[in-house]
Amino acid sequence: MNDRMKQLYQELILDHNKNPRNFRTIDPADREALGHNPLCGDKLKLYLKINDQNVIEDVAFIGDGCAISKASASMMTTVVKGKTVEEAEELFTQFHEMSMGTLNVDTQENKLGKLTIFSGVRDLPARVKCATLPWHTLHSALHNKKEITTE
Amino acid sequence: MNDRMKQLYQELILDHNKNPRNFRTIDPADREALGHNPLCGDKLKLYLKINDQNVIEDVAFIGDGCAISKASASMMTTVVKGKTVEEAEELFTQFHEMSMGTLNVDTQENKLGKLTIFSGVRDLPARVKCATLPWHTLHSALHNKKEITTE
Amino acid sequence: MNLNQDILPNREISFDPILYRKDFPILNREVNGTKLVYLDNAASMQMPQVVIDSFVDYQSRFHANVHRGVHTLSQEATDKYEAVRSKIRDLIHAKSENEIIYTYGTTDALNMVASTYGRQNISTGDEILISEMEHHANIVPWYMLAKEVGAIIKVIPITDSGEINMDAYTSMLSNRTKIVAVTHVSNALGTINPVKTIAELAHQAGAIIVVDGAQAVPHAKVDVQDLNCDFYAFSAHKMCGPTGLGVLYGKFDILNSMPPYRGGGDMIKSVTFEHIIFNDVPFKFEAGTPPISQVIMFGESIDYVNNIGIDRISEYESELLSYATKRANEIEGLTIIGTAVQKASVLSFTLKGIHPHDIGTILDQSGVAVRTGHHCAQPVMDRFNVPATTRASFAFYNTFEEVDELISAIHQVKEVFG
Amino acid sequence: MNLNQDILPNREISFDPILYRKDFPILNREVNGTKLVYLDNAASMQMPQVVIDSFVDYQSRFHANVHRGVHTLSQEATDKYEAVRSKIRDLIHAKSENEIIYTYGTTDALNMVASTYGRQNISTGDEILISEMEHHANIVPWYMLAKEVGAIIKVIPITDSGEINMDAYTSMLSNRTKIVAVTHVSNALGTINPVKTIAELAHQAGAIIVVDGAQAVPHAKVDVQDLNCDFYAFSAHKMCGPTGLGVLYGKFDILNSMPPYRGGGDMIKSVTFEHIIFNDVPFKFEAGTPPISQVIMFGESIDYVNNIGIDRISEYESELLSYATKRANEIEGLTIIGTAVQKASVLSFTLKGIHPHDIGTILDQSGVAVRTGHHCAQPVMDRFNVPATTRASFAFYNTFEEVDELISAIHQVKEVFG
Ligand SMILES: Cc1ncc(COP(=O)(O)O)c(C=O)c1O
Ligand SMILES: Cc1ncc(COP(=O)(O)O)c(C=O)c1O
Repeated sequence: MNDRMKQLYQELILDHNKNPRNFRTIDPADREALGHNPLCGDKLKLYLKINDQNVIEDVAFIGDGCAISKASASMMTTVVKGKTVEEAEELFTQFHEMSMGTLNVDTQENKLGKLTIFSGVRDLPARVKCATLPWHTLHSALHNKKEITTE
Repeated sequence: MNDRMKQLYQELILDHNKNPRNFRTIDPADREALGHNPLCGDKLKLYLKINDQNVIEDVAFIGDGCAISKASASMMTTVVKGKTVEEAEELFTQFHEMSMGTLNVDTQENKLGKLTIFSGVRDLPARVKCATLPWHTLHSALHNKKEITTE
Repeated sequence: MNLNQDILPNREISFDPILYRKDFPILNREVNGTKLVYLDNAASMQMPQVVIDSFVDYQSRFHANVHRGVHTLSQEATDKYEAVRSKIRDLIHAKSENEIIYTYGTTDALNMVASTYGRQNISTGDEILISEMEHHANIVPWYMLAKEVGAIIKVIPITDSGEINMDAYTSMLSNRTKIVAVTHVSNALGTINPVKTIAELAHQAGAIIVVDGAQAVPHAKVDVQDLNCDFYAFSAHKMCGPTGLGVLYGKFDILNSMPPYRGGGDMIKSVTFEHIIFNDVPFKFEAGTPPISQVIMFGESIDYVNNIGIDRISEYESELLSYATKRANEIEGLTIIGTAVQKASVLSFTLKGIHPHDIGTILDQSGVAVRTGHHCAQPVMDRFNVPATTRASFAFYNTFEEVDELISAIHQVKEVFG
Repeated sequence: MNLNQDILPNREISFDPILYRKDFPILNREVNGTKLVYLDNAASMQMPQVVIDSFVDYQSRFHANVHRGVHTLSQEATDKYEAVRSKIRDLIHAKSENEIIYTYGTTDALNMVASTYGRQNISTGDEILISEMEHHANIVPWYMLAKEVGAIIKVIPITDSGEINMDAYTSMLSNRTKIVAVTHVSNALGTINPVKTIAELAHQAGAIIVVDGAQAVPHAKVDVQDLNCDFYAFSAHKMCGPTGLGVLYGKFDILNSMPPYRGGGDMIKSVTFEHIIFNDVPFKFEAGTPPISQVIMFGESIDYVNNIGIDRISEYESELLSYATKRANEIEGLTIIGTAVQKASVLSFTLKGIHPHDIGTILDQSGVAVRTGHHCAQPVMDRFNVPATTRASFAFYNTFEEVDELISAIHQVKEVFG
């Protein structure tokens, strides 16, 4: 097991994979979106409750996927709950940039906090889509798109 | 101009190309067949009169083609006229074998006579079909096929 | 890694993969700081140096367009290119080299059958039987055809071990059945199907049989006349050859009665705007500049494989598979998907609670290249109720030591996930 | 042969083909005991060493199937393979790399358009206009489509110099016209067609335009956005690349609304036997294992040509053509077929009383490789009332000395035939 793997599969990620938070449906939800990565079969459905102050009051997901996508979804829900739509969008952008390697979380300012645990995926091009799938799904839910695919 | 070319484009061939013998139609003919080599556009139509002794009484052709195919057709008509169908078929076989290089006209018995002038084509795979097209057409006329293509 | 001597089959060393490994330059490559263990052969095999060299030689000395030129280069290229047809005829034991059509891959070949024979012969209410273990290449073309002409696709179920349910198949056949499309060897499960029997039953019902041979030709002797199949398709890149080349075998009389597929140069005899006369089989199905260098390379691939001997390859690969199966079965939580009695060298599995994608990533860190996903056979995944599997697929250049590296890497995965 | 100094254009040596000749190993080859003079570039161009090397490198270090694997090799192969899409976008100045579809050749690309867009949009009584100078690849697919759906093919006549008769074209357009299919550069005549104007008129009539760019891309700058064509097709092997690869450019919105062509792996998002969801453009049109190594090689070909500069190539080739035209016109009995004002580097001719096939054979004996025949453009032959022509076609690696060798070999032909 090399360092890169250790960095990727840290306790926290494995824990969120095993015990995903907010792993449930919301019915009725204000927004829903479906995320799908056909390459590895990751699928998730995301539910949002947004109040009239534009704050994400509740967020939940169900689905099937690899550890990275599941942990990413789980941690995402814990982080965006209570944030405004704008704040969530900013996090989406930063998370995306981190995964693509255009944002260096060690040297550049960002609001990702514990989400930086996913920075290791930038070295694993095949896995970037797993980590970002929940975020892309959130992004489209916020834009009222119903389905999103990453490949 | 190398020797192989000189051997191929001999006076006799050039003469038959310029002044093809039996270059006409026969109407009505007992047998007709069309020969076509789409690769180079050679086309010829062959006409036969065969009497009840199975002798080729008259043979003629019209068409368009390269020097090799035209000379071959012209010389073929002069040779098969007066021969029986069986004799003509034997010449077809020998001519075909010579062109393919399986009959060595210098060392093996054959009835080709002056037709051996075409033996040079065996070294020019692209031209074998030109020399043999008239013979294939004759062969199918004798078998009552209407059209033949060599490529 | 040490070879696990206890359960290693007591082999007479009649087949030594080390002899062949040196022919494959890529096998010396390192990946993530460790030696590559390439176990993704069902996706695409690697290419030996002699085949690579044949490309260099062709492009450096012989390249020209074929079939159209009187000049020396064109003639030489044409001769080399056409000579491969009889090598392929021999490889699959076809009757005539005119039954060998060059295509751009198995996928292209199967689409050709659906678009020509299919459009010509299938109409509303006709039935096309395909098995539940087909690769998408042997599903989607039939799906598209069925939609277009109003035909019905029926799915031959497979058993829990991943074999075709022959009773079900027999009972599904009727005079409405027009085409039976099955794979010779499943890329997702490894199952070798009893194609000869399937063909016989299809013919009794008056249907033709189309066989996807992509995974069979590289791993076992194929005799299309003995199998009595009407069409047989495979790809060069799965047998030491280049991408971009496939073969469609078809019985001559069927090919001869089919309309053409692609239109263009070389597939015609004469063209006016009012009337076009198509060329003879097989050229009728080969429009435009063909994959010349690819065909010439594949000729070398065939020679290379023949030199080793396909029967010896089959036998060795099946020893490898038995060993891998034995060792895999010792791993707790590992389930092998596809446990047919007759199997080619494919080991598909799941690990309890661990997603294949994570397995693939961690294996890759140890240099072990396997495929994870649906293997272009989503219905198989649905059948076994898994989102994906991890698949190790072996070639004759793989060693028992490499199987051990795979097993040890799987243990590491389990460690990570505790 | 001595260079004919008198009529050699007074060139500043801004372009020295000798610099590039050494990149092409085949140009050192001997044919019939003399040095090869390769003037059959319109049929297929030769491949420079860097492109050959890129194949060796790919197969020795990176080969794996693309799009499907998490392992390192597959990832690297996919990255290299996908990177070429943007090189092609730049080469033809497309808007987006999603408009670039990998096909198996120009022929395959044009068939794709006829089978997808064509079947979807053309019906009984609709008209397809094609020019009288089209290659069979841009005739037969339309002929097959027209037969199938009951559409009508109308032929845009060409003038005695081999140019599209624009008045006739304009008057043939109507609201029945659905597709205009023309070649950018004629392989039989060399004519460069005014595609931008042709497209504008087609669009005014409500038709789309499909351009056969097989002979254009290797010889001139192509800007599909400026031309405003809806589809544009070309082949890698005509621009220093491998056989078995072509490109179809299509405007994104059109591609997006089209049904798929071949069915199989990679072109789908999800498959059940009841329902299939197709992938996004361009992948929807790329079923099965694609021509991976061919794409990677073509990336190198593009770099190679870009390093020389396509504008410099155009300019030099047109100098070569002028020189060849001048010298050919001095030969008694020689008639040039195709004398358009705008011409690419193709010299098609007949010699009075001598069949092209004989010319080809004798030229070959001097090492001069030219094409003889109908050049897959039989209607052009009919138009000019010749059974065939002899065609010399030039590339940037040809020299003025080689033109002289051609001319001298033609004189020999005349000697033989007295
Ligand atoms: C003008 C033109 N169109 C189409 C083609 C067909 O290209 P390919 O044979 O590579 O499919 C060619 C070349 O043969 C050509 O010159
Ligand atoms: C069983 C099977 N059929 C068909 C195919 C498709 O072959 P290709 O992608 O070479 O067209 C494959 C390989 O991907 C396969 O394994």
